[in-house]
Amino acid sequence: MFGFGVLKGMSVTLWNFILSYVYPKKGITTVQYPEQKKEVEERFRNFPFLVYEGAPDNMRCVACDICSKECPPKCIYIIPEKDAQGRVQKKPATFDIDYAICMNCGICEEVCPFDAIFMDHEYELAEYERLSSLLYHKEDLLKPVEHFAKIRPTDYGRIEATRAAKGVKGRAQPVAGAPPKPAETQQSPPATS
Amino acid sequence: MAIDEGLNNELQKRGIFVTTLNDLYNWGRRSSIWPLQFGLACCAIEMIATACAKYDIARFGAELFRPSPRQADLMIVAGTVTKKMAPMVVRLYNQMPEPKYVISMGACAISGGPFRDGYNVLKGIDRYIPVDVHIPGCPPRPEALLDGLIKLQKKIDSQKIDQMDGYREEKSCEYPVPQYGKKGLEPRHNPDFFTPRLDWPEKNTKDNLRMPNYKPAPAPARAAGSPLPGQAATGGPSEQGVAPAQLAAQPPASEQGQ
Amino acid sequence: MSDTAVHSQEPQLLEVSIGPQHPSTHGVFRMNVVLDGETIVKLKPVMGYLHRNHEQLAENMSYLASMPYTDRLDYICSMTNNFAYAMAVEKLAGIDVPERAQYIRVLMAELTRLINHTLLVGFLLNDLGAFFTPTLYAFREREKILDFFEATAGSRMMCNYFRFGGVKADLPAGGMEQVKEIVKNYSRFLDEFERLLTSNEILRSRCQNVGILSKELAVNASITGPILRASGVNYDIRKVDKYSIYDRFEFKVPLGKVGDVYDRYYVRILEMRESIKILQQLLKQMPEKGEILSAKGAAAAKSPRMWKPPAGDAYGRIESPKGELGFYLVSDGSPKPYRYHVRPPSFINITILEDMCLGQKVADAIVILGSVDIVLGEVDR
Amino acid sequence: MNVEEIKNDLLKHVPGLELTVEGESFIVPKEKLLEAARFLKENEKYRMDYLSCVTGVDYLAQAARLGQPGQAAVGGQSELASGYLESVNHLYSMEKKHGPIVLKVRVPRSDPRMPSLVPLYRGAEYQEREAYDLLGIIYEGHPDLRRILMWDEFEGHPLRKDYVEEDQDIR
Amino acid sequence: METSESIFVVIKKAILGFFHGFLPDWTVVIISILISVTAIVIFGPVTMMFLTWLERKVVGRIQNRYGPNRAGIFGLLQPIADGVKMLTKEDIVPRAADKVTHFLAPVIVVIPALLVFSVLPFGRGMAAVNLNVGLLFFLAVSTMSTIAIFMGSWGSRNKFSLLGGMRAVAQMVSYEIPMVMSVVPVILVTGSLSMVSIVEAQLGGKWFVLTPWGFFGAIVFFLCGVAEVNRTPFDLPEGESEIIAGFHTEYSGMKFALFYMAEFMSAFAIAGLTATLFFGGWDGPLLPSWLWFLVKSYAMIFIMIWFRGTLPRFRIDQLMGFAWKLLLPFALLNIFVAALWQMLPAPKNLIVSGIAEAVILVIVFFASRKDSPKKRTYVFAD
Repeated sequence: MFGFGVLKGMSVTLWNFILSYVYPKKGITTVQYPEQKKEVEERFRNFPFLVYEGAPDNMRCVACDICSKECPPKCIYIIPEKDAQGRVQKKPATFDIDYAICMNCGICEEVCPFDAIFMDHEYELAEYERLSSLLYHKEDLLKPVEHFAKIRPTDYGRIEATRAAKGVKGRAQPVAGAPPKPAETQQSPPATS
Repeated sequence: MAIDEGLNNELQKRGIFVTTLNDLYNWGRRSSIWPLQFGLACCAIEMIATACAKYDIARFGAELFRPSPRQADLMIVAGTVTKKMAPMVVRLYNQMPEPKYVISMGACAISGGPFRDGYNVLKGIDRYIPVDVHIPGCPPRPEALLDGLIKLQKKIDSQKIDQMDGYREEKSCEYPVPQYGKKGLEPRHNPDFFTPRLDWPEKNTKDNLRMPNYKPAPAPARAAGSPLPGQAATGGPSEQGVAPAQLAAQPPASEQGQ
Repeated sequence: MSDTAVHSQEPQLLEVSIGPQHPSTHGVFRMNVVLDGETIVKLKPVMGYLHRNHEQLAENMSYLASMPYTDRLDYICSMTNNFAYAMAVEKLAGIDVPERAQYIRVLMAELTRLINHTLLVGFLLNDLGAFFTPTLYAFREREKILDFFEATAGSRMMCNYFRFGGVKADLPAGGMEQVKEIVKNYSRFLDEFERLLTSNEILRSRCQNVGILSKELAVNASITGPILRASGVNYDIRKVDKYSIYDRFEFKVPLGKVGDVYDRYYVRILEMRESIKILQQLLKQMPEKGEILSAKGAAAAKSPRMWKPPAGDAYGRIESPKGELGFYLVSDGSPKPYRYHVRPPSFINITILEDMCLGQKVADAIVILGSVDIVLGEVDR
Repeated sequence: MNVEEIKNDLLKHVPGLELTVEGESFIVPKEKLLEAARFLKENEKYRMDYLSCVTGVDYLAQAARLGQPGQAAVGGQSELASGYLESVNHLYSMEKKHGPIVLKVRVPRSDPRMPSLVPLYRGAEYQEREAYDLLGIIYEGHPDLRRILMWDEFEGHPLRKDYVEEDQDIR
Repeated sequence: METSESIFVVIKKAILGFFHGFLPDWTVVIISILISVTAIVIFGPVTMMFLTWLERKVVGRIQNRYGPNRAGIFGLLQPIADGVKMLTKEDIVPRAADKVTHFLAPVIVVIPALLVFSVLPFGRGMAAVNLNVGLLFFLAVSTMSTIAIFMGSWGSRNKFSLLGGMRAVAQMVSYEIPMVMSVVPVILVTGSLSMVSIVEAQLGGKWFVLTPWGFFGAIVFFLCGVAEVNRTPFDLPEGESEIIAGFHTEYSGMKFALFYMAEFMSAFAIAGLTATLFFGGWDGPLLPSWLWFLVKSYAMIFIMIWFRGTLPRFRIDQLMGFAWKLLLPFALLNIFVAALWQMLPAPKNLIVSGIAEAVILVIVFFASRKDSPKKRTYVFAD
């Protein structure tokens, strides 16, 4: 029961202790959170946000309700806008996502045929109160396309390429009949370098 | 007897450090929060990752995870609180000494999250115990937990010793422990401080979402023998739930509260 | 002895509930233990504190919608859960998987095995009393692999990366270099871990001849995974079923002799070394370019809630780091599975927890539970 | 290991067994389940010593009348037509490392009693308790048939297709 | 250089001189006692605070991370923050608890921890009380904490703390004997129980640890000291991973802080005693005497913290086996070697006692071979 194994084990911890002072780059792996922030990977998905081009009014979402039906925990709620005669418009009047329920799975981004909803990188969303402050309404969700281009350049490049290929202008109606192939799940060419 | 900022800065320039007793207490409680070693599910792994080398909760003085509730002053509810576990969570909360705080970490602890439509999942822990900070995410990143901890520290800083619940005699800090009932917990939530949100419109309730045989609260009793909604689906692809067009006509339960 | 009431029968027996909140029950798992002094007389596990009705939810959602839920089954190895579920649905619907996607799947599965075994050793030492140091070394290595998962799948722990017929997206630009870096450094980390632990006398005396599991009882109690192999039974589903492309890699299956806690610990270290061998061969054989989602797979992913697999039932199983993880699906032709059942390895591996713990000390019961490696998300589903 | 070969062996060795084959699996009457399983376990050729997975499935009346999804309609037993509970057992062999033999046992919903496989396979103990807890299949001969996942005072079996959920407030 | 050597002694004399002028003699004696007492009562908790900070920083650095560094520069104000927080915590007494013992336990556990400081020779002429039976006093008083821990565990009526209490009693009693046995060679060589004379016997670099019997005696003594103080790898009484928090499961707020303080103060006392007995107390070349004592004690403390960061915990029966079957016989044989060393003249005694020590090591190694764990081999099937 002699302590040679114990001594070998202790040499490992001593080596780590010395390493943390002598060669901190390798010895210390801490990212001091509030001051230094590890920049998030490009494909990281936290919570969804809606995309608009130019003015917040000109949003890509057409209230087709596909994402609300596909969402596994059912945390998206859309009421389409109605004009004077009560005809349903291609724009959501209310678009709520309950961030307290969303499971960050990214399925809404995959199935959206109009590239209107994407997953954000913002993660500092802790709140003191739950029922109202974690229910994000349309105004809180809307973010410009530039934001999406900034946080996810390669995905933005690929989606713009497919949109240009299909000739989809900002607010163009989808071609009648065949809904355009959703961007995400189509045969995505191998990631451009 | 707060000290106004200008005077305070002036004195600090001259090296005189003036503080009220209240600030000293708050500083003490803020910079040495000992969380309870209490993890429920996936968020617990992310909580342990926060206590590890890369995100290091020890910098905030909070790395001593106390196994016994008597010595802990922060309960991080990390994971899904099921109905079978809810009484234990409330009993643990009662056992903690008084200036205690609760962080509900992750979608499951806040609102039942992705599992909230189950028969055994509690729709959020703030039904039974008061929660200070909610951290959304499933699971929230370790940085999000640290951000939540910083916000809790700000909340502690703003507290006043005499107004805090913990130190007032008359406020008993014993929260009633729910009992196991036939189909769920009795009482379903603690009416003193929790009122379920009813403004979320009927559309997204469990009735038309998925559970074929969910009996909504006010709905009239279903006529006996009529086919259960779920069962008509063996034929064509009649997708479960109510088509959007049909729903748009029916006004939502109450105007979407702004 | 009912679960809720805890009362002592004979005067000198001490009835203790090592309850849902306990530093080393790896989550909300409870053991009602009857002690005579320090030795255990009776031990009844109580589960269900994390029963999140995964199966009822899955039976009311489309097939793809329950893919993110499988991440939360065994929340330490989310990729292997996706792998098992994707394989079960592919067997049900007859979807083929292209070449490069198979390689990516095996790459992810083996990286997850590394994470799971490293974390297990860390938590086992935590139960033995080492003040978090091995766990923190394990998490330090895990962070490197999680960065790679975050870069490819989008989330650290809940990857939701597999689709029926392939994977969601290809590796990112710097993905291959990241994997090479991880694989290169991992064997050096394992040497450091072994130097810290394997020859440590206290660990040896605490783990040897504790919680011995005989071969016959292990097979009869349907134990699978490293625990079975530590008892000497050569049964590794990667070798038995040869699913996916595991037959293209040659690797060994380490077997123990005695079947106690020390064998289970060391068999997992050897399995990690085998996984590194697989990863090295995989990095050499992997095709540079190729499609990652087969044609039928893309059709299924186009609009998940309309996609209907043919009626019938199928049982797909893989060798997850904890044992045999299987999915039994019954489809009645509608977009929702008629019956969705998970065969979790941890749930069945604790059937004989009592047999292993009888006569041991309280401290040993905690260590045996740690060596059985249960994760409550999978036990209670 | 094709289905026909197993069927003939079973019919030969287990007296008085009427066996119907559905796709890859065998429908075994509940009286003969233990004998069939013992034969498969002890027979030299099969050595099925590993019971991998026990699943309870609930087929409601409509599903039963139209035949189990994907299989022939259940004409014959009339009392089964009013919906039945099924227990699916996947048997493997660890010794000979060969594939699954699937035994299915069906019992009417009115009388969900079924022999338990625990005397042969210890591994079935928790899975049968779970099938009892969530689906209400009563396994006779099970040493300790209690609820495993739900609390004891819970009533009803949640995974049954006609289980009525208690109304819960929404958020 | 001389003044820094005995700075504290000079201060005390100055204070006494000041009071001597207008107070009668007997009050001056009381004042000198008061000065020593206040010095110790201040030094005790301050070392405790510094040790909690040191432990969290060192264990943090072992685990490749910074320790607490936000509560003041380098986190130095962290212990003060802990103290302030503990003061403001609610003090819970469980309903079923035995009120008196529950209340008395933390008080009684701190008394021996402070009493023990009175005997430690902090520097030349700086031992508070130069008892001629100092060592015996130290060992006798330090066993009192066993009673306090058992009172705490019994008083709080909690199953886990009861288990912890049982373990504490068994462990401390069975580690007291090898500890005393390993100290006997030091007394045999110096011929006196007084701590100051033990240190004087080692002055001039002739530390006992350099002798063969001293080196292994120091190891045995240090291991028993760590077990006495319930620190890893012997921290069974408050084994977190098994029995929640052991004997102080039911203690919250200031009572828990007292337990915490007693543990760290007795840890420092054991480290100080090891430094005194085997590493030559305040003897050292350049630095002032009291600084040498602190350096050596903190070296011992670092080893204790290093243990805590690395080693897993013993099981209760292995703990007993280790004490009775390995440490005790070894300590007894060590006394013979010390006697040999003492009898023979200078050059020969080192060689002879060295050989004797080697023989003893071989005997004990083969004696404990039976129950020491074996290496394992593994089969690779495909």
